[in-house]
Amino acid sequence: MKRWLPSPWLSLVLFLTWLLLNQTVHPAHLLLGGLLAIGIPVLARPLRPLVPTPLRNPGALLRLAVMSFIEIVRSCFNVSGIILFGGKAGVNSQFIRIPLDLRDPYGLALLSCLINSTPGTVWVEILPDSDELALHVFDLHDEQWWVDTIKTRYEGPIMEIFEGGRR
Amino acid sequence: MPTPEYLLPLLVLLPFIGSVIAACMPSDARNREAWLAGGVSLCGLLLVVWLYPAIVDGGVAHFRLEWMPLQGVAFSLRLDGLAWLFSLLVLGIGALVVLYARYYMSPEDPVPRFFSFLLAFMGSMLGVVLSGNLIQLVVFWELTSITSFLLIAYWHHRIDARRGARMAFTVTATGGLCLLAGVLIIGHIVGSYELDAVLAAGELVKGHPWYVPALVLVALGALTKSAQFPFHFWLPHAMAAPTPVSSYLHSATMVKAGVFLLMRLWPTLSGTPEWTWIVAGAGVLTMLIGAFAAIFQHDLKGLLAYSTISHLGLITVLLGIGTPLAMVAAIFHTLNHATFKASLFMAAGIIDHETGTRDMRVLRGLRQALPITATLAIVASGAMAGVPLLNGFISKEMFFAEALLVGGSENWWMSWAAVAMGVFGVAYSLRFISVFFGRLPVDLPRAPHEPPRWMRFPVECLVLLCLLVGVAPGLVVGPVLEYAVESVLGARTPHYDLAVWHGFNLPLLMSLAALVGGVLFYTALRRYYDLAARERVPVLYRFNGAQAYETAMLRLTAGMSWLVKRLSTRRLQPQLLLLMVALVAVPVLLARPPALLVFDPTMLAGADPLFALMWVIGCGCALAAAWQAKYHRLAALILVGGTGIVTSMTFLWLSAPDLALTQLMVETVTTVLILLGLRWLPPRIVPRELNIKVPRMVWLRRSRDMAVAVIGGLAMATVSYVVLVRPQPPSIGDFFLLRALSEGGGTNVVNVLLVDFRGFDTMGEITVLAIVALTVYALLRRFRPAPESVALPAQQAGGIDPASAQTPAEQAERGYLLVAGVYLRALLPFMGLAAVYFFMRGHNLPGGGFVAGLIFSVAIIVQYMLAGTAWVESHLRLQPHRWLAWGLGVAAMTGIGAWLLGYPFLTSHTAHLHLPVLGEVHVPSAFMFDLGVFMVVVGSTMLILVALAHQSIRSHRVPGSTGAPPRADQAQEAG
Amino acid sequence: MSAAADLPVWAAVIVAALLVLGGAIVLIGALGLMRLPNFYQRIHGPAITVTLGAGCLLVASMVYFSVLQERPVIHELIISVFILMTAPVVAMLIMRAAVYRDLRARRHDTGAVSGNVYRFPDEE
Amino acid sequence: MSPSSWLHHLILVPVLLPLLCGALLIPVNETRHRFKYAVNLFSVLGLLATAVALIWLADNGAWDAGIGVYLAANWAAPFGIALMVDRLAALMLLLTAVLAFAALLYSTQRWSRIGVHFHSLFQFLLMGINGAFLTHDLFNLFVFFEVMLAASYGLLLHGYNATRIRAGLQYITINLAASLFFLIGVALIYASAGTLNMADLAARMPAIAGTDLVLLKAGVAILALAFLVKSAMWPLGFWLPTTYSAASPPVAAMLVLMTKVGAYAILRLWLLVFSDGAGEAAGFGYQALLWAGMVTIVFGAAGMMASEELGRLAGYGAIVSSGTLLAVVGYGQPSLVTAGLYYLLGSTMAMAAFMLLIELIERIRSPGAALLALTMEAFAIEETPDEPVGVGIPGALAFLGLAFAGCALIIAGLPPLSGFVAKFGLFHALLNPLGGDAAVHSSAWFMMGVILFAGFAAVLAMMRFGVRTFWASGAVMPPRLQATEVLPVALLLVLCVSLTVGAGPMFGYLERASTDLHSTPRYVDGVLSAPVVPGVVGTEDAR
Amino acid sequence: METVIAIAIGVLFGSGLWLVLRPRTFQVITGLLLMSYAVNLFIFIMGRLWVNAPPLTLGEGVPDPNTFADPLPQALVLTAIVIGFATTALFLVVMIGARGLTGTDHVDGEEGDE
Amino acid sequence: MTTVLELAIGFVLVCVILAMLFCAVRLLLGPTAQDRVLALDTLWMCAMLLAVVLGMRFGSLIYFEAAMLIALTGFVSSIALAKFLMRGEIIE
Repeated sequence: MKRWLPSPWLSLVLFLTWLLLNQTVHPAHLLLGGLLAIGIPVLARPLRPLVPTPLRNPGALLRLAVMSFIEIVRSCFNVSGIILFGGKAGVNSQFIRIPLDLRDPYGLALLSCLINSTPGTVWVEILPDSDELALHVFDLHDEQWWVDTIKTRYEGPIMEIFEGGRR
Repeated sequence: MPTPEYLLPLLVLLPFIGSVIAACMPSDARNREAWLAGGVSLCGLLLVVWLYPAIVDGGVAHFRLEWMPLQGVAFSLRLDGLAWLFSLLVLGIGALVVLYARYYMSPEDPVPRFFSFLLAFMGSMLGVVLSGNLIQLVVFWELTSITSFLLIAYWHHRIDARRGARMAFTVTATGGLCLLAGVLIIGHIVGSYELDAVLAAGELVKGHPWYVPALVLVALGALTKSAQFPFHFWLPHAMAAPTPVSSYLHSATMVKAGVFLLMRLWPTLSGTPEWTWIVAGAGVLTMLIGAFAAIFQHDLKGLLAYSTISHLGLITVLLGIGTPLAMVAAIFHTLNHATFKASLFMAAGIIDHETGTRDMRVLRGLRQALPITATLAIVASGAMAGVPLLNGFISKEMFFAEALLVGGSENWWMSWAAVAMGVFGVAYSLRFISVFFGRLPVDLPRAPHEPPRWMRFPVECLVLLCLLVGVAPGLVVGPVLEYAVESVLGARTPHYDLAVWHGFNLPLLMSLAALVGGVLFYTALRRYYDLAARERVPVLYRFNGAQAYETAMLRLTAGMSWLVKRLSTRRLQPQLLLLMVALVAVPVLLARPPALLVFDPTMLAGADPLFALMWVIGCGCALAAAWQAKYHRLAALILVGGTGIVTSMTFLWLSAPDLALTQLMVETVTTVLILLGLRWLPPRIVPRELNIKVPRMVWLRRSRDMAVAVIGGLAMATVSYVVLVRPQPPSIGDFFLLRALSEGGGTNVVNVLLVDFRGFDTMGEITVLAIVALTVYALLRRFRPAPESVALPAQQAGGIDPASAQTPAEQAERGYLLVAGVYLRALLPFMGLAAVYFFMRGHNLPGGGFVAGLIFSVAIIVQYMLAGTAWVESHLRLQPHRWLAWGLGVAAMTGIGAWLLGYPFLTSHTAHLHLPVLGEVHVPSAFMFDLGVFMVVVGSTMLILVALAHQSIRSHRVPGSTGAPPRADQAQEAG
Repeated sequence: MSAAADLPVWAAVIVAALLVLGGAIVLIGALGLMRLPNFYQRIHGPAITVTLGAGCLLVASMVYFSVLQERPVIHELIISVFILMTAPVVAMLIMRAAVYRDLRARRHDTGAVSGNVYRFPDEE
Repeated sequence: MSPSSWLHHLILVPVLLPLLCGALLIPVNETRHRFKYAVNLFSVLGLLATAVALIWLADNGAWDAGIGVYLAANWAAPFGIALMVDRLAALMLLLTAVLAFAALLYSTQRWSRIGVHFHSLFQFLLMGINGAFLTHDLFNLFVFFEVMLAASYGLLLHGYNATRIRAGLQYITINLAASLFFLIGVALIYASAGTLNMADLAARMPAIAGTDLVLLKAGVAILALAFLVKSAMWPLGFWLPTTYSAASPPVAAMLVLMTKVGAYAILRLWLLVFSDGAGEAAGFGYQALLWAGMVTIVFGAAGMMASEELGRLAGYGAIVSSGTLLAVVGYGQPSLVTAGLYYLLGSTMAMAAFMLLIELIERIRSPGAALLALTMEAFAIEETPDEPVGVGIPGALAFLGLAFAGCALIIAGLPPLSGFVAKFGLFHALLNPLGGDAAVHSSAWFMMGVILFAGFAAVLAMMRFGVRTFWASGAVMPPRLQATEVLPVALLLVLCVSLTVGAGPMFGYLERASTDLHSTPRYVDGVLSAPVVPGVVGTEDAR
Repeated sequence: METVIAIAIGVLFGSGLWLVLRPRTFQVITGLLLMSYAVNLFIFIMGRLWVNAPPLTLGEGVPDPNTFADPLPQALVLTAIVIGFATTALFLVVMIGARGLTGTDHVDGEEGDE
Repeated sequence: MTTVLELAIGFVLVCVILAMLFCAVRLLLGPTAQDRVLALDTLWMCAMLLAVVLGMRFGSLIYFEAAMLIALTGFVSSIALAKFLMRGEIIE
């Protein structure tokens, strides 16, 4: 099982993607998609050393998605506003550090996706010595607010999803 | 008696065969070589004698072998009286020279080369005299030049030999080229190159408007070969050859080829004022100059050389005079001159051989040391001077008679010239024999003795002949001469009397005058002019042909160098400039376009302003790239990328989705590729001074290039516009649209074109990819980076970036690439899926093997970028070489598979399968072909990129390369 | 453009609204890229293009084609997925590259050291 | 012959065999050199046999009108890609195979081992050259040119050093630019005529007029520029001497052939497209070609005299020979083309032999000695004549001398070898147009003069080098030669000799080839009416 | 449209041409890239301009050639793109090889008089 | 009502192309390399959106593939450039 289906979720996604690409549910494509969904992960396995952590709490994922969608839309308009109407001096762009407890690479990846997708924040790197996240904020008013927001709104749910709420 | 015709080719071939055998013998085989060469000559002589009946009474023997029937040139041999006489001369003297050379050549000399060349020369000379075809005659003519060149430079370690050989060859071979041209003109006039036809067409030739050019060209050939003024200068320099060569080639045979040619073509070309002026004019000058210069030589062979020039001039004059009797005299004198001059050369060689010097200022009294040789030489000199009862006398007297005849009442100068020549001739003969008189000096390089018996034998033979002919000419050479003359003159053969005594007449008086005058002149020179102390020839030294030749050659070479320097360049930029100028100029000049540009405002109105706006971006990027490429490479690369995006979008907009996809992928891969390369291209730092001022020349050059660029761009724009506003001609494109689905089995016509209609193109195209990949790989195996880029890039060297301390794999596992790595590794299967998707749908919708291959390669390359070469290759063994080989093999085999079904290469077939659940499945063979394309694309892209990527690992391992401290100021891209 | 005529009104309105919104956001994002004064601010401009702008347009496209072809045409989802997977990577790599380049080149006017997260090497 | 017959596939073998052999060799490790070499040799011998067979087929009426047409992918001519073999193409294939054999033999010991993938690249080069000779489609010609050029880039840079890479950079850049020209030209032709097949183009010519004709002419002119760059016409061929002198000998020998491919393409295209039946455009560009060719000859001759090193001399020699060919094409007379083809054969083989020889000769010329000889001659320093005793020449030197002399004679066009026969043939054709009755054009005199001058220059230049090398070098060390290095040179020269001896039959064959070339309608009919194999999905009208 | 694309080709070709005439290898490779864009577009437009008429004969029945773009120039451009890509790669490697061996990025392998 | 849609599509096209123009301006002006890389990446994104919008304008699905391809691989050149800026070489 492990040998022929190293990552079932990936296979499923690939299968769906194939059907979506071809926009069909013709038996031939089902068969072909199935073969590809099995074959490609097997072939790609040597280059994918990290076995993804199984999702512990899919419900939290959904909640996170909805919440961050709202956040994205909100900050999108914020940023647009600044671009259109903000004066040059009015923007306080800064780097900030955010201490992180999250260690799971997939969790970090998800976090980075959320942060980078949210206009106004860009993930720079995890500082090597301190396990702190270096973040660039477009318009910084309150550094602590950002730290708290990230820790609670994003990191918490993500740790719930990937690490079963081990906080 | 066998048919004599078959003996003719044997006669010519024999020496050549002998030559090859001689060349193969060991270098010390002097005797064997001599036996061989002598045997060949004697056999030839025997053949010639055997062939005598064929020429009796004007008979002609022919041999013909087809060679180039298209041009009417055959290998044709023709033996008549003249040819017979000359063959006899060539072989007879050849045999004697061989014998002589056996003793003359020193044991250390590599004789095989000598005898081989000598025999080859003999064959060529026979070829000249026996040719029955003018073209063939030219062939052998040039062969004699070549063999003569080789023989003169036999002692090639001597600079005089080399120079003499080059000079002789240049002059005679150039003459040969002229002769070729002349002969071609004659052939054009006559309509045949066969000698028989040419000889019969004398009137036709002389009446043709091209007669004069033909005559001049042929005369140039003959005059250069026979060392006639103004080309005579090569002959004295050719005396650097070993003496047997001098006596054979430069007195008896080769130099006679010129006069032979004039005799041969006499019926065709002679008898016009032009002929007389050119031939006789050159002859008279040569005769006088040669004779005069001979007196003042100090080298024995030099004297003989100039005397040869003079005698050849004499013969030329006789030919130029053009009367039948003059022809008789010419042929007769040719024969006589050959006998006495060859013997004199041999005698000179003996003296040289025995005393170690040829300087007449040193040599005296040799009569005491070499009594027999001295006697022989004196007799031969007598013949040269025209002393009665020797052969020279008779022919010279005939010459005087002819000179008188022509000179007659008005052209007295001719007679005077003849007498003057006689006087000089006697004088230099005296000078020559003076070496035998007086007291033997003691300080000679060697103590002279009589030469070996057989070394003297040839001289004896020749001198005996001189005597015999001189005493009883009619008896000895009468018939032979008769037939020779007859073969030239035919019906016009005059009656003549070969006798020693014609009674007291004017010619005899002239002979006597010449003898007496010569003696007086010589005595006067000795007594009042101090001949021995003179370094150069009075008056004539100003006309130094050899000097002129050297100067001309130097000037020519220098001039050509100058010309080439002016007319060409080794630099790339001017060449590209020329190319680009030609691109615009040539079509304009050749096609002569009328005012093509009819601007149609409706076209502008039809333009989509958005499309225009997009191209504002594209053009802006292109122009900016052009502006930035010198110092800001990365910026230029990014800007080119911008243009590329716009181009792809244009393809998409204008109904070419396949192109858009391909262009997008190529864009990506090219960027990665160039970035990989940029690593090895050290940065260009903007020099300060360049910002201050640009030199005027540079500014001019840039303006010129700018002008060319603007014109080129305008031209392309114009042509594009002109094409676009014209309706499309009936093109073959429609066919593909109609047939793609019904017969090609695919709805994406472009793809069907690529894999079916024009699959052969694709075959070549993937081969190009494979070749380039292999080339790149091979190049990079030997790659040596620029010293500045050997060290680690500045970004990785300093301690600023914490990632510097990590290996690439660590960066991807724990470092800054951790998060990126999750995504990039997750993307890998999707890219693979996309590759399959584009591949599968290619035949019916945009996509195909090429795009799929690029997507796949990009997927792998991303992994390389993420984790580094070492990590990827330890986890994945992708063997691009195999991909390449398999890809090409699959594509080609798919094509060949059609053969099995009886169809041409690449004919596509579609298998229609009915499978249970899946329904109908079409598997076209084009699919396999596309698979081959896919594999080649993957293989070559990977090979190129990976080979480039490997350089980074490799160079750090080079011992000593890390010695240089990494440079911190390596700002690759100035902002 | 004849295709657009086949669309029912309600769909046309939705699609048009989404399009206008998306288009405006795309434009604003690019405007930000052009107008903002330094790199660290400019990088925030395209982020809205990538997320909301692209999102709106893709949804519009999905609705448009689904209605037009009377079947669910949702393969634009794949594009969104790919964007979500690639955009963060690009942003963080460019950002990090910029930070360390500025640190190395000691460029003071770019804001590379704002907020005391990064320091110029010799000022530590 | 039926297009489905197995013998018919022989037309494709010159392309496919090297392709497959080249592909087979790609993954083979370099340590298995012997195997690689064997495969390469097998392929070359196969090509040799194929070429002989094709000549036999073409000359013995296996096909109608001596034109064998192969419709790749079984599509009728203007639509699919047609390959075509006639007498000339078959002969060129043979020439390629012979040169390849010689070059390959030569590279046995050393040159094939100094870098990787020599054998694959060599095979691909052959594929490109053969394809360029065979194809009858303009864009396919471009593809094969690219195959050929790409392989030649690789081979030129094979085992590279600073000189070679400098030359390579120049060569590659210029040829890349020329390839762009090729594309522009093809595009314009397609835009104005709507076809890419040469025969179809010829058939459409009479109907093209007006602006389309101007565009077509411009397209062909640009296309010709691309060919002329490859055949090194002045002033587009300055890359050639540099490249030739930098390339390794076997590669240089193959490069000699590549300049001829350009001339071949021009010959083919011009005779087909601008023949007498081409309507308004008949005779387009002939004059320009003629004069450009003559200027090229003069330039090459001057270059030969000005050259100070053997490699460049040879390069200029190649320029002379392609100039001659261009002038011959431009003169526009069938009998001259016959002679020109004969000239092409002889000069190519001799030049290739010379390229191979140069490196062997360089071995005896220690640079110091050569320099000394140079200065001595320049300042006419008299040596004291030594004892009249020669120095023994070992066999190797004798061979080199003989081979050098042979090459020199052919290149200079002196008797008795094929160079002279070719020169004579050219002159004869110039002086006897149309069987000798018509008037001789004044440009014929120019051309004769120019060719004679080039011969003269070649004589002087070659003699200078020969004398300096073989005679003037002080201490001549007999070089060490391998049999595999001697044989190819000898082979090529022996072929030249047999070309001389067999001039009659050779001219006969070339006469037939040239007559073929000049009968455009036969090509048009032959190619356009070539039948396809009735197919499984085939319909009658186009398939 | 015609005017726009004609001008675009002219500009691309002109700037490529300017770069090709420059003395630095990188300029030349950039120039060749730009010129090959121009030439590809040039070949492409030989089939004239067609908006929204890609040569995909998806419909039923016999397709009407007048409603599709000419596929042949597209196929030619595709081949040209591929070959252009290959030669770019080659030129690049030769370029860096020359830089390493000759010590200069001048196209002649030695500094000129500029 | 359909004209509204057409107008909207036209408007988006204008927006997207103007956005591309802005990117191009940043591309030309720089001033730093990272600015250019960012601009190029945004240009890719705009090109992808352009493909989507063109697809809507012409009512055809074949433009989708181009968009998907850009979404999938357009980032590669951006990260290659970024890595080049950061590390001096893109494959270590």
